[in-house]
Amino acid sequence: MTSFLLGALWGVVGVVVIAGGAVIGVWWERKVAGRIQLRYGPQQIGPAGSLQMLADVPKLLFKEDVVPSGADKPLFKYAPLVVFAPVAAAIAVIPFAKGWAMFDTAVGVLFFLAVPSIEVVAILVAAWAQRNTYSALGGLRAASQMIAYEVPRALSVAPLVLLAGSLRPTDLVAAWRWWWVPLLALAFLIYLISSIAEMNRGPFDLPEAESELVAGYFADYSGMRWAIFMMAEYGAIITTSLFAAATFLGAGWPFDGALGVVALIVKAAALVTLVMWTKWTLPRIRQDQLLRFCWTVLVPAALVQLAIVGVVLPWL
Amino acid sequence: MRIEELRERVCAMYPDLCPLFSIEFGDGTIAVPLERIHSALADLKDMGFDRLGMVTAVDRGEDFELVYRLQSRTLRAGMFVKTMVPRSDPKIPSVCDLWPAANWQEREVYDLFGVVFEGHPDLRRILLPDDWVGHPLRKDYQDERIIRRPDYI
Amino acid sequence: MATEELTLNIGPSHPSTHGVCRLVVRLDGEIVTHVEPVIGHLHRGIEKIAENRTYLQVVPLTDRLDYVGSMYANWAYCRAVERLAGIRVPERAEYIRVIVCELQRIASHMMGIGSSAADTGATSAFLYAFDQREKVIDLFEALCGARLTYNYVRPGGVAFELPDGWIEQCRAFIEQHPSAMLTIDEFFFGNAIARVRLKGIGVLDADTAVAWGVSGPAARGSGVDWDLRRDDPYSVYPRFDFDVPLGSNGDCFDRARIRLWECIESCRIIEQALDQIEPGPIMAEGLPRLLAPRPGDAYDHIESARGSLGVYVVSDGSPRPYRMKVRSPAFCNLAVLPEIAVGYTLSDLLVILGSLDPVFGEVDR
Amino acid sequence: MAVRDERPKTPETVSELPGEKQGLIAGAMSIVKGFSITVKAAATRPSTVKYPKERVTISPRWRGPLALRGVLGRDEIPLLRGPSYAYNELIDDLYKKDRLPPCVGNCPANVDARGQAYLIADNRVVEAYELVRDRNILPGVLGRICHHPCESACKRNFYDEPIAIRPLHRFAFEEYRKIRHERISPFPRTQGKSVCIVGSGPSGLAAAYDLLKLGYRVVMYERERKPGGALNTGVPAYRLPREVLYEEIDDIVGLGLELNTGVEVGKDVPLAKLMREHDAVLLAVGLQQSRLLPIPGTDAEGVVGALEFLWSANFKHEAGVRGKRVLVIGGGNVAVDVARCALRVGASEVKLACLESESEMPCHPWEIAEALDEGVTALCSLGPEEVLTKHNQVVGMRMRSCLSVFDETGRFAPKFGEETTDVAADVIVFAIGQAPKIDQLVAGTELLVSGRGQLVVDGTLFTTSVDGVFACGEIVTGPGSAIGSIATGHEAATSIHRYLQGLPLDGDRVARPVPVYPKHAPADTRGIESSRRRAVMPMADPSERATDFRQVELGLTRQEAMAEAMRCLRCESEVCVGCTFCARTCPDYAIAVERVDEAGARCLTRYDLDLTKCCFCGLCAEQCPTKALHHTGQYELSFWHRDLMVFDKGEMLRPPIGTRATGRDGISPPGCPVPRKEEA
Repeated sequence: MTSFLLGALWGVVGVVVIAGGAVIGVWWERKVAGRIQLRYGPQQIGPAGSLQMLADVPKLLFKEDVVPSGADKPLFKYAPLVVFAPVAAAIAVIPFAKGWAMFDTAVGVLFFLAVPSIEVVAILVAAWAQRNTYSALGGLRAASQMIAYEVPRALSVAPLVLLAGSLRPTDLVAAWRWWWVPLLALAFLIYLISSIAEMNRGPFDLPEAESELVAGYFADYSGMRWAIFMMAEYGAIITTSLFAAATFLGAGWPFDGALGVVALIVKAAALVTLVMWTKWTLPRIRQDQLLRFCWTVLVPAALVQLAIVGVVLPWL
Repeated sequence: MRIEELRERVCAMYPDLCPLFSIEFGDGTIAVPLERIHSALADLKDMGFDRLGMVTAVDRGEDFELVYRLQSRTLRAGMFVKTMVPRSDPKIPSVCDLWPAANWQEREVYDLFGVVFEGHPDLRRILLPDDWVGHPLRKDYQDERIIRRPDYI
Repeated sequence: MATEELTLNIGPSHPSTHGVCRLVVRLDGEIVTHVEPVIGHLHRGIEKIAENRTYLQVVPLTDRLDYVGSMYANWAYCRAVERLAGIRVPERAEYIRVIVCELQRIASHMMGIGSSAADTGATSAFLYAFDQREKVIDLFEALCGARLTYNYVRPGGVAFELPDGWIEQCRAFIEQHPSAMLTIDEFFFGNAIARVRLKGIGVLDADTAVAWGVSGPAARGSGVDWDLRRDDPYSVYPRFDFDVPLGSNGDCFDRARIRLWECIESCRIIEQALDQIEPGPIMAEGLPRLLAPRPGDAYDHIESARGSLGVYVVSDGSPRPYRMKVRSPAFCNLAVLPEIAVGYTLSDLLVILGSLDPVFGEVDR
Repeated sequence: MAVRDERPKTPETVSELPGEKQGLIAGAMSIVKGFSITVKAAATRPSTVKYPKERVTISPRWRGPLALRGVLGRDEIPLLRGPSYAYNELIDDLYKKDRLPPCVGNCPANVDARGQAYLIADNRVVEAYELVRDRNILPGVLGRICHHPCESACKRNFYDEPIAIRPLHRFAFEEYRKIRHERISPFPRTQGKSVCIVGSGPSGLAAAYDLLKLGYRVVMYERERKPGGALNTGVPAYRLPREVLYEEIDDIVGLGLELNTGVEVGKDVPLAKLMREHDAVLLAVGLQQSRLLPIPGTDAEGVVGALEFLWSANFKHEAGVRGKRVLVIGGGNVAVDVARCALRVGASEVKLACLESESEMPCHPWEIAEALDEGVTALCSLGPEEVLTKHNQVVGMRMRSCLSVFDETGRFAPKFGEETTDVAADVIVFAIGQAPKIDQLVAGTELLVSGRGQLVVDGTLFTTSVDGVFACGEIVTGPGSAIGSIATGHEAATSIHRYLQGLPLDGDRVARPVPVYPKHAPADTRGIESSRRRAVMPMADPSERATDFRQVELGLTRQEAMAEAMRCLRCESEVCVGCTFCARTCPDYAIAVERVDEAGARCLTRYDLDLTKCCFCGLCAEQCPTKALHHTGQYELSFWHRDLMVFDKGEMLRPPIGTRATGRDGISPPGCPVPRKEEA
């Protein structure tokens, strides 16, 4: 019973962290994009526009909840929640400090790779529910893309597991040494690229390519339901970055304790910024090119990385 | 190419149409009878007028004046070919076979003037909705939604 | 497995149709098997309205044709009317027209490059281009008080004298513009992703381009060496030294990148024009308020940012044109879309459409 | 220039980038390069503005929604009034502000024709007359003979036909004439000094009026028995009935002028004596002598000068040409006057020969047109070669064809051809210019006279070589118009005033601005409503009028004159007159204007601007003759109700600092750029 209550508590904390992170993330992305594009970004509300989202959230909350008449109503209404839930769940296994995660499980890494992938089902459901050609195309694109990029993503984490000898994220943090960074640079890069593709961010944002598919799989969503999609997207960025910061970049290293958590968050924030920066720097790739890139470049490269780690492992 | 040269070459090709070649506002214009318009345009294309600049019509009351603007890259010249199409039976052969560019242009003339281009692959309205009644650029076009302009200038 | 073609209706309200174009597309998976542009959603009957307006009142209407390059439509129309009415335009006015129209070419091409970039998802390149466009628009605002529909070139000359300090501002702009263009070149056209998105897409060969009446950068991208400024020189263009950039593959990459080099060439022309311009009148003398040219018809064309823009005006001697026809380059260029878009993917279709750079105000008139 | 060398060279083909490589590594490098560019961009200052802090400035030519500055019936137009010594400043000030009406600017004396039309339309005709008389001392006379440069500059030329300013002068005089005795009382003499004016022509009278107004004693001497100078002796009576002239001069006498006629200064009274008696002397003697050409035969019987001919025609109605063939040499206005007079004194045939071609003739086109109507034949492009005589009696003239009159720089340099023609004539009148004759006048004084018999005068200050002696009129300017002479009279009066007050003559004095106005092509009057047309001056029938000296122009009726005055656009007054040209110019018919045209109660009843239709082309404000209609700096045009987008008269007249578009009447929203002061 206590564990259930604790789990519920951590669940609430996780959702709050993700939602709050998404709010800050949206503001930060707008600032980053603004500066890249010779603009200021939000600047009117609060210092440097930082309270902009406080104004946006009520607006989204009070917006009319439009459901297209042709839509499959139950699916349409609940798909956003199913999109958001796995992302929020993924934060549970992230080792924020040495030996501590909300849900410290022995198969944490597997959990982190597998649970967010449920999102693809939700996206397909959302795309289907709208009865809209654009969203259908977007959903199909999303499905093919997310499933394809699961492979390099998993492969890129495998060297970590090899090195640490455990699937428990806290073990990964404990086993981390600084020379992992140069050794696993390629894996880190592959992880980053495939994660970006996984969460449908630019340059791999084909499912929602606004210039082709208007908004892809959430074309007909508006108001808070739409905001949940956005929150899921930003949540994915945050969990991915936190996971990468914790495992590839040594969590709180070189600090311990509370300072270590701060260091972890700073590293994660830097990664989040990098993800955003990538989106605003690069053009969007085409679907066939995207998949070709996955199978001909990323997967072989991940295998090469795995082989390298496998080769050097006996000498460590 | 200067217009006089152009005139000579056109006249050599069509001695009988030579008097109908006029030079006005710096452009050579040849008026061709309706029945010969397609062959004349084909000959001019062979002469080097590789671009069909525009096809349009002017409502001249009893007739529609069809205006073809040809442009040549090799001759470095442009010229007009004009022909009269009777309003009562506005039919003219299409030149889509010579220049595909005529496709949309002729559709536009059909849409706005109601001139039928025979042999056009896809003669439908282009700018106006398919269910539009009338051809607006005809001078006698009436529509109650037209706002009368004031008479004064 | 039984498959079925998917009919997708793109537009008329769609972020990438560059206006209100509707494309009826049949898709086999993501491959386009058939595309039919349905135009006319922005048809305002400008040619019909012009028949009921005086010659001067038509000028603001021409602004609304190609709203990304209003100066061109102004100028083409004014040239036709001047030809018809026998008006001689003062030299200073001709220089000002060349300067504003070359600036307009830059502004319009920034839109063209920017939309090519935005179609491929490179939003930042789009905004870098728009930053340059903004500077041109600011120059136009100082010149005539409007940012989009200028109504600046008038039959007989131009509406306003250059304001004080404008020439210096203009010089400052063309000083920095080529380097900004090279940055975009490196940033967008040099980018590997943009290259795989643009290269070999929507190939238009030279013969098709000529036969379909394609003109402007779209034709020059296919290697059709035809630029009215050089090949049918008008105004004071023969006095300037400039190159006409050409492509060789006729794909989206060439069509988009040719615009970038045309902007750099435009800077060259503007610089020469600013050096050569001399004080003088900007309006032909003794123009009546109501022009009433003698009966007849006149056609004139200029090289707009989209191709050869012609205006055909017929007068019956009254103060209102009897007929005005705009030979719009975007209309002719768009007609070739079904020829070049089939066989590419849906993503490419919109890139191809964007590389033709249609402006639907001009297509639909 | 270094920059030019650095300019990138256009490649042969744009398909390839320089140094381009294929492959994964090159692709990755290009992406890294992309990052470096975005990092650099993020580090530079954004090109947008921080909105509330760095306010957006709007260009002065911004085309915002329209507003009116003033409106008929509510706002008065400024009347151009001022003492003559400050008048130039007033005009110059208006000119610099671009608010000088073209009729005023183009008039040599800057007569306020706009104010005249305003007052006449308001049924204040006598006030109008007095306003005009301030700058144009003889409105009744000039209303008949002036060459009206005002009308040629009138902005109405651009729209349809110019305002009949000159006939309005005449009409105002006719109205004034009825009550003129009530309106005349001598100016109080406030200055102890006296001025003597020699000559009672228009320039002398203008100076006299100014000086009387300033409180000086003015004594005038005239050689002829009647005053008026060239107006009296030279202008044919069919154009100017003498009683008009005498009446107007009587008025000036009534204002305090001491006029001595029949006294020839230099003969009856020596100039030196006048110079001693008076504090200042003004010579306004004009040109007395016709020029002849140095060609053979000019001493023969039958060769006459224009002035002599006109004098005898005017006063004797007989010039010895009855039944004879008259050839007039010259293409100016005097030549046309001579030709028309010759018809009236009985010449059987009148020919006019001039060097210039028909289009270049220096006379006013309407004059030659009237003359041709009456039966004068014009021979153009012919230069006089020799007077053919028989027994010292003129029988004709040999003329040589003239190819061009002016050289490229516009100087007078006639080129003659080979061809000659003989024109038969019994009397030849030379009307090729006049010359001063002042040797008798200046005898016994120290006044300097140039070698060509001309008085040495400063052309801007009108001083002569002797302190206290001034000159004005045609003696300074050469042959010219009456209104030009009047203008010099005002200037000379200013000089005299400053001289007598001990002020420096030039100093802070402002020269009269000479604006250049665009020449308008004759407007296409087809399709113009008759109410917009200019009042037609009734004319005597050409065949009848050519026989006597009755007036040719018959004058406007009261109704016509009022209607004509209402046509005035009150240019540059910034008060909308409801001329409707904005509504007519609008391509979208967004403007509706209505006005009431009743004398004394003229007002604009409606001015609606429909912003839903407005396309912001700016054509209406561009052509607004009064500059009342202007753009505002507003750009945030959002309304909470569609009906608010129709601006009525009250809205149009509101100070344009925040329209109701902003939602708060009259108050700019925070951060809204405030229009510049002069715009507001």
